[in-house]
Amino acid sequence: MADTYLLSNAGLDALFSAIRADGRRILAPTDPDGRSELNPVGTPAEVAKDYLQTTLSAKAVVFPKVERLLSYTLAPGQVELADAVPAAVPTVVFGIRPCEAGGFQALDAVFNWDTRDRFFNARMAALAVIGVGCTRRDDACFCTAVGGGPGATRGSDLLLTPMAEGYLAEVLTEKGRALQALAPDRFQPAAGVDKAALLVQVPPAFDQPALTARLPALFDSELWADQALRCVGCGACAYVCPTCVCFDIQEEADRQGGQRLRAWDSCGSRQFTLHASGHNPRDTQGQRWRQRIYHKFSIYPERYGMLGCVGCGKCTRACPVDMNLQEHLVEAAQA
Amino acid sequence: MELIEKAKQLLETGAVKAVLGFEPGTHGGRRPAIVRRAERAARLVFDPGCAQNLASYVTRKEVKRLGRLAVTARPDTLRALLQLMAERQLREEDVLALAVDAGGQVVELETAQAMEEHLALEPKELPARDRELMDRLRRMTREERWAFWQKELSRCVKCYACRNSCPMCYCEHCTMDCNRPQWVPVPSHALGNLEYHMVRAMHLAGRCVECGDCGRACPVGIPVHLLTFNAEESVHAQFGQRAGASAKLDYALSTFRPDDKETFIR
Amino acid sequence: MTDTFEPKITAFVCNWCTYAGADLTGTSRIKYPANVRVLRLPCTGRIDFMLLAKAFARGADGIIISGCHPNDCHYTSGNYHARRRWMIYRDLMDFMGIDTNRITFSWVSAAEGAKWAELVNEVTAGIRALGPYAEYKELVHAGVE
Amino acid sequence: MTEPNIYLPHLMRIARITEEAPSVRTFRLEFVDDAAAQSFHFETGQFGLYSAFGEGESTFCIASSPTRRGYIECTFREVGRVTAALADKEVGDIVGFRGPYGNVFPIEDWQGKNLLFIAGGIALPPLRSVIWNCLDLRERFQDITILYGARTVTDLVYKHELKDWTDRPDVNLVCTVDPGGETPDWTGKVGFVPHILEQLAPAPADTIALVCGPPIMIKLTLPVLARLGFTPESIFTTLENRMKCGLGKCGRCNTGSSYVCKDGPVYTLEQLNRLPAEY
Repeated sequence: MADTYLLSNAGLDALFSAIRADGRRILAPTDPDGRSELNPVGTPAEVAKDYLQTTLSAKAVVFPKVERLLSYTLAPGQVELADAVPAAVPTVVFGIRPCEAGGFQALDAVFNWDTRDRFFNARMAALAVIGVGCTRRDDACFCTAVGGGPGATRGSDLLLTPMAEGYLAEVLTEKGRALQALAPDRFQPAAGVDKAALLVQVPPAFDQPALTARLPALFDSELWADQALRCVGCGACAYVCPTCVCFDIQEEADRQGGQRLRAWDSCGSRQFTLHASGHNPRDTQGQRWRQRIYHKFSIYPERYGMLGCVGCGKCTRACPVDMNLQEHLVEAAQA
Repeated sequence: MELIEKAKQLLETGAVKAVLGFEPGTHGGRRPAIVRRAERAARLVFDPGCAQNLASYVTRKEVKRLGRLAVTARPDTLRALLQLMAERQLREEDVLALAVDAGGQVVELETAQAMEEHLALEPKELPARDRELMDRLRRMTREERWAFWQKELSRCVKCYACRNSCPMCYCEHCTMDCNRPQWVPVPSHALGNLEYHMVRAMHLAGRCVECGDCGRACPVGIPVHLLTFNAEESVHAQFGQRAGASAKLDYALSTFRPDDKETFIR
Repeated sequence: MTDTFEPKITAFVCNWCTYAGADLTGTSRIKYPANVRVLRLPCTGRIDFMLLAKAFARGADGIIISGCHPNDCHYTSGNYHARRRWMIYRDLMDFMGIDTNRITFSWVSAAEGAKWAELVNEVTAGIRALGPYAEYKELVHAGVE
Repeated sequence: MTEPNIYLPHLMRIARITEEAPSVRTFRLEFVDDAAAQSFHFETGQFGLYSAFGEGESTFCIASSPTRRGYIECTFREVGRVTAALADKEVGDIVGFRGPYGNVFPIEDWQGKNLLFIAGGIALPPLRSVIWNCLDLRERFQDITILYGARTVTDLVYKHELKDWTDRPDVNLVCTVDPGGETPDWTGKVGFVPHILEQLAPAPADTIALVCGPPIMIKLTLPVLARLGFTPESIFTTLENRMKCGLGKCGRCNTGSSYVCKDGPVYTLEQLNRLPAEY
């Protein structure tokens, strides 16, 4: 069970100072020019006041959009390999929502399935997450349909729930306890606080277990092509998604040497599965859209015992043609 | 609503196989709707919130396959349809436009000529916000402009929402997807992003109808549309033609005049 | 540092006029700086704008594009097409903040060996004065974690 | 402290290059690092990612048999950026190799059975690994039949080995080329693989069929096997989907919930029948 405390606004100020004094950077939602994005901050005052979520997810902290896997130098008949070690900057991510915090587990499931991904793991080890529970939502949110909630603790090391003054603070993990230990006297005993009453209500939008159970039978349905007719096939949904883990490996080199880079990729793009021969197992946008849904709601549960979606709604907000995921899932659940 | 009636009638008579329009979306917004059955036409709306250029759908394989299309069109949509005809990507008989005339009436524009005439009443002007930012950028020193774009492009994740939303980006095999040679680096690092946006703007010079959908599509709010606007304005200023003005327009960069005037060649 | 700076200049030239002109510079024993690396293409019409971007990305501090004078193109109109392309591209580069002072366009005919030497001299001196194209070089490895 | 880098390839020196057919080559690769050579093990059916440094990685099966130690072989056709760069390599050059990845042909289970290999064109390499593996353990199996077809005589790969197999009394090799693909001195069959298979009419009892070829060949061959009485459990094939990691992470090789890089590339027809056709 989590240890629950009260953390005043001044206490949070002190915690920020202590984290920075501990040599860690703090990334938090800020709103430069009206955008909402994660940026380094020094104090809670720099954190955006009225944000719902950032546009991009926090996954970039542990799975950057471009990272080096290795490099090498070339000479005639010779190759000198140089291993790449990720620069894992000690980081605290503050203020992401419980949905997004839960996304790290979905990344972990793939990066560490059978073989362990050093790059992800090194960055993950250097990361602590201070989630902040939700006091409001929008139409894209559906966390409660996928096992989360506005106050869900999964993925957060420390979860803060905003109160009229200060926060209800739940210390959830070893990393959370280490954060607490940076400013121990700021965590005051809490008793009788009704956490649920502080949070926004999000009624479940659909019956996810039923949907997951239905998906195998829907594989050949026209539904996916119909839904995807509007889709323009860009990667916005995948790149803002806190759980989308698919990547590309690209080589960049000249005659003297080069590097092998890992970059975000998207199952929505035609090239993703295109064979050199020209054959493409997922040749239409409908097939690619289906893959996106099935990966998250069928393959993930089957292979990793969890969902590949946290219901944050970022994809819906980022989509240039409003491919509202929740709506499409509801439609599938009723198909 | 008049548009709904028109859409129903077009679908019922079989005059078109689908109507490209708008429907209410998330957060009270408007989103593209591809209506194939008359009974589904009731959800169509057409108001100032309907910002997208639906011409981007008419070249998509899955939409083309449906048959003749009616496209709910704002002026930029008409320009894009005409430009697609000029580039032999769209046949006049495969599309009709549903536009709103000065009196607020929905009109069917069945020919390129009708579209051209409709457009002649609507002078092309950039939205004030874009105009201001363009002017501000041009007043900057070169170094400031570099810093501006480097900061903006550093957010690019190469999701290609800008490309895929563009009515003129219809190529089956985009330069970005070409790897022999690898013209533009795939990853969205600084060089990859700069080169991508440079190529995109150059490939749209003389073809951009200045609808701004690329900028609207960008999930991280990069004003990428200003790059293609600039290229298009450069074509207009120097060669006196505008993309989308007519269904019979030579591509500015595959033609020339012996007396083209420049100021920099030595 | 700048006094030891030797600019790297990439010249994209057409086969029929400027390349022959540069050749004439050599056979006429006219000296010009060795900073320029000449890349011969069939025609200025073939010089894709991406080649310029690639030259900067590979470390060029300056670029020369040169071909046949108007009306003298071996392929009739390649240079006219190229001229249009550069008129647009130069505007775009400037709008993106790329230093157009580092790119020189010229017409050099097969008979203009002296003009070629003069051009290379001036461009080399100009780029030397501008210094290395640090902004662009910094870009090359930026954004990889 | 840090974990090993699973994306780091072994360096391999090209020991031999065999020109098999137009734009098809076989590389024999030896580990540059002796320790890596010593600890390296694979089983037949597995694949790897081969690097042409400067261009990237490409996925091919290991075409040699695990019974032949000290090297691995791969056979590839020049079709894209990486394979073109590999094709430019010469003996002594260095390439990269990551692997072995994927599952294996369960040859342990096939003791005492007849083996029927059916391959088309450039898809012989994955079966060649099994063929040599089984020939090196010849006494464990009953009849071994190989039906191999290509468009033309020049397109047949492993020509010297086809000759070996022809000469061996314990192998029944049937080669065929598509009509029009024969040369005047061609002594093999002329006709498409499914037709020749029909003529050959191998008995299904105690027989394992291994089928590898272009999609159209597989599509037309499977019904013939079914007509002959082969059960879906007795028919094996290998899938090749586009891959970047080979480790079940990059997300593109799956067909349904089955990842070709982890659960494959070897599948029985019975398994494939339960998967969506995303290959």
